[in-house]
Amino acid sequence: MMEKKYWKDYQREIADDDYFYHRSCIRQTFFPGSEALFLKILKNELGKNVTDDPNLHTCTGIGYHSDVVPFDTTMTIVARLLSQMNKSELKNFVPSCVTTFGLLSEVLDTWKHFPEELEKTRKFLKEATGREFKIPENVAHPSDIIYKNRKVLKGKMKYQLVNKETGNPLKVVEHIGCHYAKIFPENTTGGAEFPQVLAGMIEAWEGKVIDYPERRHCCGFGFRQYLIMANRGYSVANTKKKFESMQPYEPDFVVANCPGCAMFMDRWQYTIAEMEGITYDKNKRGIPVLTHEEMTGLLLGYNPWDLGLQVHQVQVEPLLDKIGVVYNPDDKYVGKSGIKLSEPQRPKNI
Amino acid sequence: MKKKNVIVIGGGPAGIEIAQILSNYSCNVTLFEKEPQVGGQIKRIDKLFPDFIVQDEMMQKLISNLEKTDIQIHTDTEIKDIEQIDNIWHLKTNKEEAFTADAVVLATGFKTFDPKYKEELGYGIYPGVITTLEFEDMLKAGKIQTSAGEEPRRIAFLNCVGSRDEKVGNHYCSRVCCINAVKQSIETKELLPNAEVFCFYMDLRMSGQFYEELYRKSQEKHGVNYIRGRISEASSTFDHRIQIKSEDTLAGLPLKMTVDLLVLMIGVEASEGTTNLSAKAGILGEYGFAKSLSLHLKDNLTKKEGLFLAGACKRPSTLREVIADARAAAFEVVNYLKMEING
Amino acid sequence: MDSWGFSIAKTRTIDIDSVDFKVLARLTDKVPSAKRCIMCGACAATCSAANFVDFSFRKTHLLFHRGQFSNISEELDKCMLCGKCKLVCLRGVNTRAIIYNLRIILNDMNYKRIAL
Amino acid sequence: MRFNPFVLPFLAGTIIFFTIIIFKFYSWIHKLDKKQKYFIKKNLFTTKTLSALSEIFKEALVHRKIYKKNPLLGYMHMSLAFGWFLLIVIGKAESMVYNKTPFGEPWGGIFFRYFVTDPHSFSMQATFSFVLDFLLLIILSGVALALIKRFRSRLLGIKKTTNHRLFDKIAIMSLWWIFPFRLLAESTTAAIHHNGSFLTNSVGSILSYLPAGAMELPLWWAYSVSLFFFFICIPFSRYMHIPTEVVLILLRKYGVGAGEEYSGYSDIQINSCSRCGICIDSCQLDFTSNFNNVQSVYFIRDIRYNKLSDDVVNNCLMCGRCVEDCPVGLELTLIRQQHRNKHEIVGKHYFDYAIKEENHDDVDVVFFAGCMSHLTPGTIIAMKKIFNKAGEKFWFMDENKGLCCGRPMRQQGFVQQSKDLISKNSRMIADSKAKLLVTPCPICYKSFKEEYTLNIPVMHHSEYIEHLVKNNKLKLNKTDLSVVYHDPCELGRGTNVYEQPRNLLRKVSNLKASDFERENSLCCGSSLANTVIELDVQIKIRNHALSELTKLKPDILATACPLCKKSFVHGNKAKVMDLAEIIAENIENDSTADLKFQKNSVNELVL
Repeated sequence: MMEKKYWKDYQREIADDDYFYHRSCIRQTFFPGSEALFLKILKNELGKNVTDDPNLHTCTGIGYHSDVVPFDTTMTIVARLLSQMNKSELKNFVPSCVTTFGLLSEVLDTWKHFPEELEKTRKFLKEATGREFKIPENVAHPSDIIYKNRKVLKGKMKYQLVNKETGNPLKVVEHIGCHYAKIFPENTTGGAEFPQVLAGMIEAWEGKVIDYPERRHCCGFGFRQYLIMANRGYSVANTKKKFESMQPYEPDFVVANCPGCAMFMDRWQYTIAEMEGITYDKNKRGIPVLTHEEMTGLLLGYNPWDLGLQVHQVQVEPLLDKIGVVYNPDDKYVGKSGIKLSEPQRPKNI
Repeated sequence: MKKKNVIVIGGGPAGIEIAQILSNYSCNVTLFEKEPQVGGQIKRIDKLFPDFIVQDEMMQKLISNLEKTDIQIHTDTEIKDIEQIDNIWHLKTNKEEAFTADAVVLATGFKTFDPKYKEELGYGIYPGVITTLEFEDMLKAGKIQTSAGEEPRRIAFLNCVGSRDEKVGNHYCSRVCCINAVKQSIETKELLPNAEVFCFYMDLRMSGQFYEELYRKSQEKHGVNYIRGRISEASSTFDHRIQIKSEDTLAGLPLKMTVDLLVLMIGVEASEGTTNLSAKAGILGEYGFAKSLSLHLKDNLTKKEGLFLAGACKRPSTLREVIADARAAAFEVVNYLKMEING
Repeated sequence: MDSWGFSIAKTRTIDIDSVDFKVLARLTDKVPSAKRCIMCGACAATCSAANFVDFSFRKTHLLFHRGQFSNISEELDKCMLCGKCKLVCLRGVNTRAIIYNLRIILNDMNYKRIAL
Repeated sequence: MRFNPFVLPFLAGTIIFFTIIIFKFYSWIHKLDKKQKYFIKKNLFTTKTLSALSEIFKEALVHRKIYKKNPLLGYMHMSLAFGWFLLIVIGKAESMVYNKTPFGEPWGGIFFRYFVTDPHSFSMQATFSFVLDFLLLIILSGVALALIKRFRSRLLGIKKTTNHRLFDKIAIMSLWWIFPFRLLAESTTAAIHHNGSFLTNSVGSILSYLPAGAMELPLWWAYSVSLFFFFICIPFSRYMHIPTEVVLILLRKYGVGAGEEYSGYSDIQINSCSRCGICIDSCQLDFTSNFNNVQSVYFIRDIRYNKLSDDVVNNCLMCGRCVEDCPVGLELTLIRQQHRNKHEIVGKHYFDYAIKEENHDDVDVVFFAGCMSHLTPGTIIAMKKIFNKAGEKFWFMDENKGLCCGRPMRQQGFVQQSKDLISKNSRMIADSKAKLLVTPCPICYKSFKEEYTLNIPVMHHSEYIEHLVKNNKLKLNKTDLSVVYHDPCELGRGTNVYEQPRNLLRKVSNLKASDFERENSLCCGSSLANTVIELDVQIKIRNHALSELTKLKPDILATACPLCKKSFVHGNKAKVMDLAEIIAENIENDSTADLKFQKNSVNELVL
């Protein structure tokens, strides 16, 4: 019987333009190029109006999910972010990080169902900062926006997710951040089971999405797990389980739309290789992990080293060769100023 | 004395039985069935629990009794509207025909739960995930096989799909799936002796006569494995089998395995006809079932005079109960219309 | 870097795919009634040893059927073989024979007795 | 030296036979442990040897025990064994008288008739040949019975006979031919020389129509060859029992006992088994659920030809019925226990959990209910009442579930772990400084009596209650209810407590006797010793026993073991009560009797 597309029942409204960008607190450290790249794509490729306000701050996501920050504080800080957005008369809030997106959905939903919480937050914000704030019209995640403009971007792309020699589509494992899809499934494209945000991009750009058993399993980030060393073993175990499950499919690379997922699936491959000598790629190396912006940027033909791919734990060169991206291997560790930086101590097998 | 008119809505076992009984009394009986032929949902079952009687032979007995009577049977006609005007019942069909009757019997039965609401079980997405009725089709064909046409090495049955489930709004137990799972597991082992069969249950409700013995026989003679745990997720593996994840709650450990077939024991819900007509007639009960006047003494009567209920339109029931209930309802109709038995 | 301060957590999941059903059959061939067990726990309730030490025959028996052989012989050493469980079992399972045969089967497979 | 080649097979046979059995006996005796050897050295040259010889005469030759159980079978064995023995002895005597020296040819006695053909060669020859012919006739009657037994065993009152191994078959075939050939051989010689007596001469006259001269030598050859085959088969067949039982009786007289470990003595016992098959008939596993390869005869045969399987060793109720019936008196259950101990798996020791030591020196009795009694609380309540009524201060040692006595563990062969339980319980009993240990469970009782080394006396609750009644600390009143008493295996055969329960029951009711009293009491089927049979077989055994015990429709079926009680109660064919419960209901002027002990109301019981 024909495979039913239930995900079509889950559609959401994504703002078209006038974005107020809120940078993530940790993505810049994990994937330095991603956020700048996203803004570059919005402005240069899509000609969108996006504001990158320097006066923004944390959304308290990690603190809240690690039971360090009480919910009232979180609501008030989110309210302050919104008030900062109102200053630039923009109504579409674009949080760079998926945890912020999940938090915003949670806060907005709380305010919708419990108006007294909304009044309380207004009072707190007034007392603390003397500021007012309005509910944003739309909250869209960068991956939503790229997903929405995937066809437009395809037109501008130099490369596609196709293996240059064999011509077959690249086998791509997409991993959606749980805080994006699972907390409010009806508030996402494709719902919790089969989120379409990344899959849509991959399929649009000639790639092939892999549906492996542990597709929906946690990437291994888990705030409380990795924060405390005693729990860190659980965090790695989850990532290991995921890679064991995807190994038979021999994926070419993994793409994720959340700071934690991309970071940990990338870094933990190194840890697993060091600890247990296991790697998950055919020829005993690692599986490269990209953020969705990096993937888009690569296909648009940007210089990989400008995107910060050299900071990845799993070396990306094999993937670049597959796609056929033109790059200069020697520039890998050349700094902005043109001086060659010292090479990091690279793991021998990843 | 003018002959009374009785309309029976629904040509399942209940409808057939009550129509056939009423035809012996001084009344014209009209039977409406929205499907092309009578028989109802039970037609898809291969053998009946707990004694493995062949369903077709059994139903053929009921249907042949019906054919012996002079009842007008309207198949392919669905009753769209029902209304009582000073104790005459006016019904409209989907073919815009109108009918009147002194008494109406609602025997509109049940429908099975559509597992697409349990998307995490992958019904309709992974070919290895099928419903208990689809499995009965295979049993009828005498060949259990995967979508790729091979003999399955390992089969898992999952009970309570769409029953006792807050997420889909059915809090009740559908009564018939546990024993059906045990029956199907035995039939599987008889067709495929060296297949491994696993039944995942929350509680095994073996309440009927001979149910417990059947359960015990499935364990002892056929070696069916029972795992107390709820499969919460199914996904396809590299070799197109199904990986299921559960917890063995008695061992207190998570459990996973790959199976060739995952059979969902889908629960029972009120059929559309039951819900619509009950609503229109103002006798809508919980979960869309029809509400009888009182559970113990007036279970075939309703708030509305002249409107009777028979069979599974009230609640999930086994075939045995449905037939008994139809006979009880017939008695109530005869009583109400004070009819004599034909000479 | 060799010491990480943590190690990758072992999975607790029972993976039925990796269970060797031939070993399970060795028990049910010797004690066919073992298949009738419905895990009601009457045996564990009446167990004399369970008054003194953390031992549940029901759970150990179940873990065997799920292929988790690692410390079963450890657990079964706690049993005094007094036979009360066999007397109260409402499914007529020959529990005492299960314990006896499991100790032999697992001893053949030399599952080393891990200190608890 | 009279000689003819036909004596050679006989000679070869005897030489081979003697060398093998001497070698075997030497190796077994050598394998005895020091204690057993000491016993032999101590008692060899004492009156014990004489009493052993008398027992050898009574058992090995006359087979008194078989005679008592089954006269026809007894006669058959006696005629063959004793008859042949006399034949050899008198034959030897005849040849000695004839040669006037004891050192004639070894085969002289056996083939005398062939060599001494003149009927008047010495004075008492006629009487000798008469006696020899008479003995030959007796033996031939034995052989005839043996033939009937082999093919129509029911006629001899035995339901089943053992199926034979190859060597058994050769041996028995040759045994059957020896004496007919002797008859024919002696008769043909008598036909020629008339040196026979009433039997051989008359047969000889019949044979004289045939060419006796030509047949004479071949018949003597046949006689000698059949002797040869029989002798060489003995060490490898069931007939090894003939020489070995003699040694067994000697050793037993010297007090050599079988311990828990397998020793040379066990080998001797095993080889003394004649595989007569009497133990098959007494085994309930056989006649209720036709398990017919686990009985002691097959168990011992499997050991001897080392093809013993676990299923045989473990498939035995160890009820001791076959030990009672075994004519050779082998310690069958003990040998089975030795084999179970062989593949012991020494697990980790877990029974060292701390149990608080209590001092009860103010107490007369330690009451140890045992695991099973906790599942028959009626017995415990009755015992408490009896203690109070008798004014005995007691400490209920395992009130909140104590340790097991260790016997079920031991029966499965886990000796080490059972010793842990034993030492733990012993220490608690010793610490309590109590003066007497009472237990209602025969299994615990046998364990305390035989496996524990307690410094205080141990009593089963039947003994203890009788003791109370004797010292009239407890007065009982009689009712007219009919009671049948079932002897629990471990109480009756296990520790031979037969009379105490009966004395008590006669004081409170009229005790009727079932067909299976005392030693041949039936097992209730729930024995812990059998880990092979499942519930369905146990039920068959129980139902058979129950139908036997309730033949007389007693009002109450009494027993003195919690396991037996539970088993019989589930059979719901009779009202089953433990001895203690019955006694507790019949204490004089006791207002609290709740009349459990009364005719069973009709609906309560499905008869």
